[in-house]
Amino acid sequence: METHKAKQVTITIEAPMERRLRAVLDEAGVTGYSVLKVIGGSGRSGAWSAEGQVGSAGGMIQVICIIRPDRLDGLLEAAFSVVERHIGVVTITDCDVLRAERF
Amino acid sequence: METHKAKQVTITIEAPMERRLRAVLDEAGVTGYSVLKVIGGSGRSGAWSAEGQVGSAGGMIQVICIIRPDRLDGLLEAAFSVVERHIGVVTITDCDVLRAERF
Amino acid sequence: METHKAKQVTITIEAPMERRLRAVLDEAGVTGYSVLKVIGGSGRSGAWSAEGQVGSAGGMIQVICIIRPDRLDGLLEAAFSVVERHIGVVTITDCDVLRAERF
Amino acid sequence: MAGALCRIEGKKEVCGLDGFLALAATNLGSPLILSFVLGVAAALGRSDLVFPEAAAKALSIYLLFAIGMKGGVSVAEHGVDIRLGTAILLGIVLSAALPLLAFRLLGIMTRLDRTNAAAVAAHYGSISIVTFVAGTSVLESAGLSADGFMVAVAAAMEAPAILSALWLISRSDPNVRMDSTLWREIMLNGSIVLLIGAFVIGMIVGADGLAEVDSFFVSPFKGALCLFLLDMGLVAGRGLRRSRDVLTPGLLAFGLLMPPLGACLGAVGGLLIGLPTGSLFLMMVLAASASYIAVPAAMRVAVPEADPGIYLTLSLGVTFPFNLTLGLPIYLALARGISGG
Amino acid sequence: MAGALCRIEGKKEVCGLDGFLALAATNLGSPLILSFVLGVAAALGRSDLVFPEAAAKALSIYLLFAIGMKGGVSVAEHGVDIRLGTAILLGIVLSAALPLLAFRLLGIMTRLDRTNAAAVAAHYGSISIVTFVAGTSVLESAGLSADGFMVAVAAAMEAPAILSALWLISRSDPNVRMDSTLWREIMLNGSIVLLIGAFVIGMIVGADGLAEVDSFFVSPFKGALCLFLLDMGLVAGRGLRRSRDVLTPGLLAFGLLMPPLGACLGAVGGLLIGLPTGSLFLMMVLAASASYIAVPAAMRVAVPEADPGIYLTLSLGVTFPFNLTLGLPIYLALARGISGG
Amino acid sequence: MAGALCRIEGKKEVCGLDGFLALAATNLGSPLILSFVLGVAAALGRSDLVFPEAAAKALSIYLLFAIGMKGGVSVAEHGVDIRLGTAILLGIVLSAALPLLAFRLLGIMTRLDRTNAAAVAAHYGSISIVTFVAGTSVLESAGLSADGFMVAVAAAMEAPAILSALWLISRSDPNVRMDSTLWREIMLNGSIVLLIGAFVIGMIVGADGLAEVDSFFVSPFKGALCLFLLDMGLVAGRGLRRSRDVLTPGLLAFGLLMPPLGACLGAVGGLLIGLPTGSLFLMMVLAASASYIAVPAAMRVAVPEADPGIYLTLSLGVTFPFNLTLGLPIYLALARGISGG
Ligand SMILES: Nc1ncnc2c1ncn2[C@@H]1O[C@H](COP(=O)(O)O)[C@@H](O)[C@H]1O
Ligand SMILES: Nc1ncnc2c1ncn2[C@@H]1O[C@H](COP(=O)(O)O)[C@@H](O)[C@H]1O
Ligand SMILES: Nc1ncnc2c1ncn2[C@@H]1O[C@H](COP(=O)(O)O)[C@@H](O)[C@H]1O
Ligand code: NA
Ligand code: NA
Ligand code: NA
Repeated sequence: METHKAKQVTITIEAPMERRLRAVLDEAGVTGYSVLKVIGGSGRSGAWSAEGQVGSAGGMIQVICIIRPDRLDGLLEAAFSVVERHIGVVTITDCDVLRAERF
Repeated sequence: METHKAKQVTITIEAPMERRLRAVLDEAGVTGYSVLKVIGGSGRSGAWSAEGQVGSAGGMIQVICIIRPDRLDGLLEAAFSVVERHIGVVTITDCDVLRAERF
Repeated sequence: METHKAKQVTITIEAPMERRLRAVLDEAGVTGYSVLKVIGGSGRSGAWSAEGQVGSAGGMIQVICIIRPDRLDGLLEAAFSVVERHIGVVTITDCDVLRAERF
Repeated sequence: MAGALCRIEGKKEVCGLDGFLALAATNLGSPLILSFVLGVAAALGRSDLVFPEAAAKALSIYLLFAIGMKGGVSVAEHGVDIRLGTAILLGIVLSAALPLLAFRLLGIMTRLDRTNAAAVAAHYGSISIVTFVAGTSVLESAGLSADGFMVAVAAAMEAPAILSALWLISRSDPNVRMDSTLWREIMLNGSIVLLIGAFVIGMIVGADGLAEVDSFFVSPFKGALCLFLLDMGLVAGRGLRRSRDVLTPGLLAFGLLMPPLGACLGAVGGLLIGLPTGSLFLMMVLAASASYIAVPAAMRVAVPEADPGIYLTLSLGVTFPFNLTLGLPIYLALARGISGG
Repeated sequence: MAGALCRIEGKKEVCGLDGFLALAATNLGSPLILSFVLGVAAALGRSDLVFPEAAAKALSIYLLFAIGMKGGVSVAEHGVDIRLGTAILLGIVLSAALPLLAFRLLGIMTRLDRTNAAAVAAHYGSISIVTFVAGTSVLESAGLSADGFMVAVAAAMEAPAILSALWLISRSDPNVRMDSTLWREIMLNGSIVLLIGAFVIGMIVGADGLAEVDSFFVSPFKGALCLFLLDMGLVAGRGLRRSRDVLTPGLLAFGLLMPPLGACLGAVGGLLIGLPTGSLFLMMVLAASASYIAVPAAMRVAVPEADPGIYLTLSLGVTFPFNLTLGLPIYLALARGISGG
Repeated sequence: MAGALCRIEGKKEVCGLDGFLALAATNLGSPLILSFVLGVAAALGRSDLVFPEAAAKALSIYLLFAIGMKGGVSVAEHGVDIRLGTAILLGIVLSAALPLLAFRLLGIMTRLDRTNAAAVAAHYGSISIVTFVAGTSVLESAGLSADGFMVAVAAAMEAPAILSALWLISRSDPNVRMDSTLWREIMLNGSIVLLIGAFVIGMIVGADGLAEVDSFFVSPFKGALCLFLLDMGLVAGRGLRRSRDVLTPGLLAFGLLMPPLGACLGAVGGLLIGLPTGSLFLMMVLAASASYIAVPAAMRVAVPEADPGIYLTLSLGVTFPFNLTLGLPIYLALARGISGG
């Protein structure tokens, strides 16, 4: 099938930052993204798990954007403004997509 | 360690379509896949979040298949038949796998 | 923005094995990883779904590590020791990361 | 004699507009409605208060099971009536016919394309079980009761509206077809199965069986409903905030006009088959209410081109709050007026 | 005198086969069993009704805590008995021995390889707490009661079966070894900790403490159990549908034969240590029931080669429904017969 | 006369140290504390017992709603008092001032940098609603009661501490600034909105309204709190295990010293505004308790440089258990002593 080049950007960040990240992405014109829940992990600040947690402070999320390669820089700059002081693991992967007109 | 080339296909689709997508994948002989839950996102039809939702209509899932490169086309064609009229963001990424005999 | 080469290793494994996998990763000095929940899937042992499950036996998780390329082999060997007899789908993808000093 | 717009307060009987206003005030001041209002306010104020999805779904299973079982027990106690059959038939007819009316209205009042209009219409033929439950509780406060089989009517009204809407769409869009999978998905939708299943269980176990599980399914019911309505308020408020721009004046007007219209049709039908005041009222409530679980899921599968931002916002953000706050007392006043109850 | 197969109905005493049939009918007509049947039916009919995983897990925590606490309170009230010790010992012996029997039977009746056979066998030595709870409720309907310490026996029987099965496997597969992590995981499994912990809490706080939390842990218990069984039905039904082809006639026969066999061994042991009718019955139920939480998790870690499709389907899809519906009345009739209670 | 350290046992009055010890023993032996202990023990013993996150969050919504509503109803019953205003004011002052004290203490007792010290300090100015609820239940066991408006005080104390701490940090770190989004997030935090909202609902519906939902929000409350405390114990225990190395002796000492200090300041303030024994005690409990929901979330957003391993472990792993077990009886003894109640 016909596929098209695209970039997948994944931002892993503290759950309480979701709203701000969404706002910044919207401003930067990035309207396509999906959010996954991270249920545990480990980093420089130790290991954690979401199980039994009452507050949202402990949690993290992953925001995944599929975008056209030429829009990558705008996205990264927008994301970086939120991520800068935060945990924010940001990865960029090459991918192919079906139906490029969506992106 | 010895690794082997493979493809990772990720299909993001409305939760109520899971059953049909699974059926089509089964028919196409794709028996290896994992399903993740998408808890929010944004697209042409606006932003959404699964929190507090009672029905499944709002939700989305991600179906992730790791397959041998030569089986990619069959998978894409099968997936496309379900995805066609639906949201269905489909991405294909190159990856390496341990234990290729599994795929 | 400036990015750096890295590897993303994704290990899909039975939920009851999470503790052991974490222990092995810690021992191997891999302190950065995130855990996602797999809510369903299909494999050689048939299709499954987490919905309504009372025990953890049925469930699976995905452990995602972003690491510097030169640390890949250590990670894979550590992971393999746990994954060997288990389901353990292990994929390795090239990616770029912001802020390489984290990894 | 306590007539149409009357209501007993303490020892005094309050009639006419006063009676209606008193009823409306009681309704608006109940913990149920206040919980819903709190949810809407929190969401509009952008509080980070959220309900876990799993808890919302669990609460909805609890409510469906409880309401179904209570209905079944009540039928077991009072015996099966011929009216059960006619009421279910009426429900099916209403559910199938209301989307046609709604579709027509939407064509006049809004600029929605056919697909979106039909998808919205489907919601108004089908029902909202929470509105039904809130109706039951308004009924109780007014000292009235209804037939247990109205739960079965509610279940019967979930699906026909979907078929009507699909038929409307299929006339212009050949992509939309009924296959057997879709058919089964619609008929065996979780909430239908739960309502009917619990209804049958209630019929089998009767009052003795209910007594065994009373302190789980009956006494805490209203409190659990408060939390559920809090969540509904949060979701509705969030939907309103996100889809503000979707809500044109025409759509808004439709969302406020369609429920009373539906209620009137329900009333006419109910009178024809001779439903007593309580059941008549619930029939009106069912006809007036709009689905937000079963129909959206079916539309997502069968008509993905329709925009959930429109139909969910209208059903959950406009019609549901309207019915809950003003609609219920209005319909009750009407039901009393026309049935002389 | 109300003998073995007798049962009191209103003022009349119903005996023999009639008594058993009446008991079975009561059991099958209870809201608990009907909820389970509804779940199975919905799943087999491929309804999209599902329970959120979090709700199912929360319900199971609630049930374990409640049952543990009630057991502890009952022991606190009646004093610790020497029979507590002997009953726990019997439980451990049964749990360790039953897998050997099951393994042997599987070797005769099926073509499972040693690993899968041992994994299945482990499930039948261990126990299902929901079957136990359902047994308690059957006991109550029959006007009988049991010793509170039977909860502790249930907890004690969870793990030994796993060790037996691992020993069986390790004889042929050197990969399967007991390390200290595995050992701790098995012994400190969540359901064991919860049962024992709540049991101890119950023993400490006694009837006064229980009274404080009665309207959460006691009165709504049965209703909560209905929803839990609905979910178990959904999961069992889905499992059956997905693993139809796994269920050979031999396996099916094993899944129906092993429970009564276990019950008989439980009966023999219980008679030897002099358990009264109620406790004897529960001992039979424990021996007859098969694990679907603790053992599958342990197998997943220690014996990943074994196919969960086999052991879960057998335990949850065959043995659990059998025990719940037919097994319990049969075991009660037997318990009454042999103990003369 | 039943004085400061007295307590009525059966018919006998127990005074002095004996009275305190008896109270402490009652507290430690209650199902609530034992559930918490079970959770901590299970986590430290590395059992795999876990609570689903959704269930924990749902329980916390239930508890906040119930406690808020009961407070509002109590105010509706007893009329609004001028003391409501002064008590809320006192709460705000305490919440804003305690972080300054805590920050100073942390500077002396530990080697935390300014950022981490301020983040920890914020937690101690704010409050833990579960400690508050446990305090209410200790009060009840002692046969005392408190003003319903103390719930509003609790809500008022959630946020000011965060502002104080941010001010402390902003003096050295210009990155930390208050923007309007942050401000709204802090003030419209889910638990504040829920507490205040339910409080207002309670005030509106009054005792009659509460009666309707009593068997959901009132009678099962204590049992639900048991499960919630079990979960808190699991989380606290896991936190302790994971962050052992973070807990220097200085930090540990701070976590045990700060609560009684806060309680004393609360007592002084409460005496000044003339609170009666019960409310005085709850004011002390609020001042003594440390936040583990609202403040951590705010710190995560506004001060990501601070280490959650430190502040969460201290608040949830040290101060919460201390308050729950020993703190509450100590504060009650003090409250009785100084108010002569
Ligand atoms: N290298 C990594 N790969 C994947 N996830 C990571 C990585 N580093 C950090 N994380 C995630 O970010 C969280 C916080 O990291 P840290 O700030 O380093 O403690 C961790 O608990 C993980 O969930
Ligand atoms: N570019 C994208 N990257 C990631 N997810 C997307 C993207 N576009 C759409 N989605 C997901 O698909 C959903 C529906 O998209 P849409 O049909 O465009 O409204 C969104 O809410 C996202 O969850
Ligand atoms: N090729 C694959 N791609 C993605 N996930 C897989 C794949 N194969 C197996 N899995 C996951 O691993 C589970 C067990 O696989 P198996 O051991 O083959 O039954 C499946 O249910 C899936 O969740
Ligand atoms: Na309707
Ligand atoms: Na057994
Ligand atoms: Na405080």
